[in-house]
Amino acid sequence: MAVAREAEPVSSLTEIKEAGLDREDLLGIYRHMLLTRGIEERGHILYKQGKIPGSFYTGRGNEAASVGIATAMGPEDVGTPLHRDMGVHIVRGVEPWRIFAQFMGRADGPTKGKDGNVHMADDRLGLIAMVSHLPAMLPVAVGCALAFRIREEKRVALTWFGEGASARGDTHEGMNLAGVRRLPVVFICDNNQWAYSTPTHLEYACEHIADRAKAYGFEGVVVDGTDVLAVYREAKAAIEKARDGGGPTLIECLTLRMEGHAVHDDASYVPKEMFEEWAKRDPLERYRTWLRENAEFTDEEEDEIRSQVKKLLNDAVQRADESPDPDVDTLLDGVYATPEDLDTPHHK
Amino acid sequence: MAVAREAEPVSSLTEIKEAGLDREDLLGIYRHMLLTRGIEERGHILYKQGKIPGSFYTGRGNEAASVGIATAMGPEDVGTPLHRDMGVHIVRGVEPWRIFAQFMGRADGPTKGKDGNVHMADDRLGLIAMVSHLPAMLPVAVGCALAFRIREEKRVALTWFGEGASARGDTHEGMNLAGVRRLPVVFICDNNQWAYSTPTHLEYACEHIADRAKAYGFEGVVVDGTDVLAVYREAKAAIEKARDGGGPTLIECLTLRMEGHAVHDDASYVPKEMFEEWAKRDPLERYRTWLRENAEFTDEEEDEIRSQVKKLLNDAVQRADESPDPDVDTLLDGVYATPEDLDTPHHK
Amino acid sequence: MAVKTYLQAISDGLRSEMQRDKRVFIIGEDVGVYGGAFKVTQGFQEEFGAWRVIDAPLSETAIVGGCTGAAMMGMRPVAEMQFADFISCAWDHLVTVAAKQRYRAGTPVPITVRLPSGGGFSGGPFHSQNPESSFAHIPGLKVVCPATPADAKGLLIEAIQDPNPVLYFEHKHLYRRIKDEVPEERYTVPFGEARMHREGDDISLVTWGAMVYTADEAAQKLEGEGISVEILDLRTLAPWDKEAVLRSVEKTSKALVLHEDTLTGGFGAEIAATIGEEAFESLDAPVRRIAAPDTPVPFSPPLEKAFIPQVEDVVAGLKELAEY
Amino acid sequence: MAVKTYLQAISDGLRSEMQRDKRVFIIGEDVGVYGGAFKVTQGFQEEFGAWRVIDAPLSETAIVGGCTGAAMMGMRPVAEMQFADFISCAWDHLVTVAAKQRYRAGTPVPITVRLPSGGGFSGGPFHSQNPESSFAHIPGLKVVCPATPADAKGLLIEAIQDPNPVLYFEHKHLYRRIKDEVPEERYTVPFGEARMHREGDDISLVTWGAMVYTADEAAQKLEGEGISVEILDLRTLAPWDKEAVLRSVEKTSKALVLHEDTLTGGFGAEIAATIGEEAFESLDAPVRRIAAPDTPVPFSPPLEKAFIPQVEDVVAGLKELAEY
Ligand SMILES: Cc1ncc(C[n+]2csc(CCOP(=O)(O)OP(=O)(O)O)c2C)c(N)n1
Ligand SMILES: Cc1ncc(C[n+]2csc(CCOP(=O)(O)OP(=O)(O)O)c2C)c(N)n1
Ligand SMILES: [Mg+2]
Ligand SMILES: [Mg+2]
Repeated sequence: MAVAREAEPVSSLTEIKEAGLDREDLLGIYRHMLLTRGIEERGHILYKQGKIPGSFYTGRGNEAASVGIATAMGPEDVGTPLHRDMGVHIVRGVEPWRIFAQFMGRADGPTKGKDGNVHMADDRLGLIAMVSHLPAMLPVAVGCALAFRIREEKRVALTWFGEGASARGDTHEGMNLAGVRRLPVVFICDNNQWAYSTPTHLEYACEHIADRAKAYGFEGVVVDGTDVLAVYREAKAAIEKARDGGGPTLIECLTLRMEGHAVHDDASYVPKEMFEEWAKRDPLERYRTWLRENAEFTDEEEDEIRSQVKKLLNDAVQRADESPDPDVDTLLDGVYATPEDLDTPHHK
Repeated sequence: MAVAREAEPVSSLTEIKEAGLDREDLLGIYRHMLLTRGIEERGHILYKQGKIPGSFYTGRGNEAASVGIATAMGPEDVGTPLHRDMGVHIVRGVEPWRIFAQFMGRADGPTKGKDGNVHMADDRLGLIAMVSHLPAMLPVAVGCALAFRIREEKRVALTWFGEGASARGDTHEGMNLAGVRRLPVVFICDNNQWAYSTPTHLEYACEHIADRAKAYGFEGVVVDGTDVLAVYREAKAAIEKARDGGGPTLIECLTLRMEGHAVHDDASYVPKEMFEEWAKRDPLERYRTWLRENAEFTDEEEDEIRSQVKKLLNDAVQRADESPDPDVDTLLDGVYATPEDLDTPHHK
Repeated sequence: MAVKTYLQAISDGLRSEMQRDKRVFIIGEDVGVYGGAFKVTQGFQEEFGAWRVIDAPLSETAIVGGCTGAAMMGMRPVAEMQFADFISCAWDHLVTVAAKQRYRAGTPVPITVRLPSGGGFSGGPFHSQNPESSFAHIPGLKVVCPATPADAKGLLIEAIQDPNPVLYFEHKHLYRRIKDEVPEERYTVPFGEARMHREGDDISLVTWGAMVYTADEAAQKLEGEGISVEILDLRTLAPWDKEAVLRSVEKTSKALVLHEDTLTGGFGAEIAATIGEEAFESLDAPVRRIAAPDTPVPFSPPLEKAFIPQVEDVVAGLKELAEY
Repeated sequence: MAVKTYLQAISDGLRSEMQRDKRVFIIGEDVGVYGGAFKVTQGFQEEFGAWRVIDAPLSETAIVGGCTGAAMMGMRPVAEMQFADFISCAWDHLVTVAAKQRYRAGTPVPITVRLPSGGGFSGGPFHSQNPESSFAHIPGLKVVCPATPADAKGLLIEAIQDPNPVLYFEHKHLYRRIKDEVPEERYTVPFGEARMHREGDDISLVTWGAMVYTADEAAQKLEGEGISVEILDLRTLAPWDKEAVLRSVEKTSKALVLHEDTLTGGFGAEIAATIGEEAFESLDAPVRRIAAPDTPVPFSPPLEKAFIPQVEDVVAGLKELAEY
């Protein structure tokens, strides 16, 4: 017995125009999804080349969800994306070469080699760098929303968590505070059906994670996370509701994690048929088909976007590789902030 | 829109007999409730006499809930009662003089002066001593249930938490694990409408705490916590369900905390009318009336119980007061357990 | 200058910062209508409204995590733990997010967590602890332990304006017992500068918090016996004033470190180890540590008295050193 | 005797205890079907079933709190943290419940928490930490940090049979790198007894975990220069073998304490302070501490190398001491 609403797919160009996207936006979304996947594919190659230290995680299969949500964010909104949400960084405009530099632990990565992987963010783009501990950024995002509420700003905080992380107390405390105070925050569950090797029925015992929204006094919605436009439409509605004082929403994006937990994991515990089934719903392919069927997407347009993205990635990898390792003298830098660090518009 | 079932009151002697209580049990319940209240009233006096160090908490208004639940427990079941649940200790059979000794920090209190208040339990009676941190004992109880499940024992763990403590991550993690693994545990929310000075709408934003059970894949029920027999019946059903492999239940006992948070608190933040309204539903008075109307409870019987309880309390206070302060040489004792500590049937 | 209790000084400092700086807000359990378990924020909600004096759900993780997010958005949150002991429920957010975000990602987290700590009134194992040592070990956190009303105010204001996460331990046993002059105007006390509580020549006694008064009594007792004790009140543990300590030890050539937290792995070990390492040639005696024994804090008054270092214990330790 | 990796020794020890004692079970994230992030429990679920090798939800609090309850009911739970870093999420349950229940209420809590810890492979700030010092400060907990395969097995079995909560830190960098002889039969290594890793006359080097090997390399280098270093591998921090350390220092009259955790307030301070206090008259030089600097663990290889104490750092520290 599901409690949360289950979202319908977007049927037509008209519908999505009403939700706020014109044709250029639609092509932009395609470009962002392609870039998201491309960055992670290149990352994988770099990893195999021994250029990425440590481990390496991707969000393959989650491109529609991450790009769809981020596209719905307003310029002043903030977010705390996780390790499957590269698309959020892309949509918010981080330069790809900086991401590769981050992967490689170089001085020009957003964390300057202090942290790795997608443990990064550019706060000038309204993003906050994740920590490993899941989902510690969720209460942090609730705190951002609290600040907006105190200052009566019309801004919204977005925060992501996996269906595995839904089991942690942080999820509960954050959602509960947000519900009690009707804070402008949107919770996004990246439900990719696996938490490392753990299947959903060992992580939660209700039908949908989104069903839990009711326990906190707000609405939940389940959306097909391979359908970028449906994700966009639901996110847009939830964000604007929050902006207008309507309180939080929990959006659950259903996908499948199309690779192992990280690069070392062959995911042999995932039934083959599951991969096969979800491969048919590849978010890029699916969106490409939609564009062709509903928005007269041409071969020429597609080729152009593809070659732009390819060039961008080639240049980015090269530029990142030219970035030096961080100077060892920076080891001790920045443990504590200085008053000048607060010299930003935020902190006046 | 409530999700949880709302329990009806118990209508007749026949009904409660079917639920497993004969007339003698019914009088025993009355006696236990009287004793519970009496201990806390005496404690209050001792506190005013300067005989109780630190602070002092009572569960006035919660006697029906605590006694009703504990009466439904089987001899091999275990529980982690909290600071409003004196009735659980009483029903399980702790000697009152030991409780007074505990309050006074004496050597014969169950914690031998190492801890105070109702931070105590006699584990031979199947109870585990609470810590202050709320509701840390909830995941502990889930762990007890896990042990029962692993060993395939037909035992049940019961655990209490306030509606304030429902906001903590421990509540969530514990319930989630119990739901996922269908463990034999019954969760009891002592919803006394205040968490110190904080009203319910600042602690949670759903209608009933019991509604949350659905989020964990099991059932919730709201029961009038001033009605000892309804509480008993619901607890009995939930415990036997758990014992039979039916998984957890969340029982929410609605009451009002009839005094301040602790002895220093005059509860001036609670509207007077609220106290007045709930005073009319005093659990003892209510049960006494039920016994008179449904079980031919006589003046003589009542007098006898009252005088027994009075004598018991008088003796208990005196005996406790004769208990010495702990020897200062015990300060360093018992930080670490020794192998002999595990020399119990449990640990073979 | 007005004489104020330690508690009033904290309250005044907080109120004046909230009046001066709209970014400052307070969040905690029962801080609003009730004015806080110890009444530090009494009357604040009337003055500042329910969105700047926020009654939180019973959720230490949401409180500290929420403050972290609000701080990143430009606020200056002050979280109140009902008792310092409950900060264990927000340990992860402090050590994982707040402490590391600046180093990892360049994001400052200017939050203050107020922590009513310490024993002496039968609070038992969960209402008496002094968990400052645990936090002083975590790079990225600052740890403050005022002993006097004037420092309580000045250090609180400094904590709020500091661009980092600051754990502000206010000792409950000083709340109403300690009164002293407190300037009316706004001022700050810098972190990392010990306060010379009492000058002396024979032994350096390094301490903080409520133990400053225990140390003082012990020093007074020994005065008659011709033993002159210098007392340094560290005031902050992270950062701590190594220079002042070493300077004092170089003068006296003997040192005793005293704290109310338990001994093994307590912050006194860091101080003693540092003295041993950096003032080795000046030392005429081993650096002594006096602290609570390695047990939880017991409830019963005689046990608690035996647990918390007493004046006699300090006197004995100092005498031993003097005779060394 | 069979030669085994450190990881295999842990796995063997755990398996044999589970075979011997039905009360032992393991719970953690991905320990079942997957065999654990590091494959310590590979094949266990097939052998022992899904109720003794339990794939837990992503819930460190429920895992540790749950183990506490199961232990009280007579089980011998072994919790696996996926990385030691995530134990911060269960800090409260360890320090509040497990550590204090015996003292307060007389209830033993025989649980073992396995903690894959340590850096050296670009794990970054959250997959490289050595949080043992934080726990060694908490009365009621025991803390174990094996360095050799034989100790890894013997200390794990001892941890499981110990009637107290034990934090068992297994160093990830030793998992597959370190191989040595491990007895086939069941045996235990007692807590609180240091292992003499290398005898020497000039300087006592006290350390544990992966740093034992760094220390060893440094000692070998100095051998040629005529400096004889004695290396004590503490093996357990709580309890720690004070007597062995003092005995060694009395012989050598110089001491260096080395650890991978950060310096300030690290457990090295406790050891240095104790040596300074109790072996004062034997010391011919200040007790030196070498540890990671007070920062989070950086990700990039050159930064991480600069962070973790290296052989050269130890060589330099030892030389300084030798020349003192
Ligand atoms: C508190 C915590 N415990 C353990 C881990 C180790 N870990 C990293 S990712 C992961 C699985 C996460 O699953 P889910 O939340 O579903 O996110 P997904 O990786 O599937 O996107 C685990 C257990 C962690 N990051 N944080
Ligand atoms: C983790 C934690 N934070 C704060 C407290 C302080 N505290 C003690 S009782 C209480 C209110 C509890 O409310 P509720 O859970 O409703 O239980 P009640 O006292 O009303 O029975 C608070 C905040 C605590 N005990 N534990
Ligand atoms: Mg997942
Ligand atoms: Mg309540």
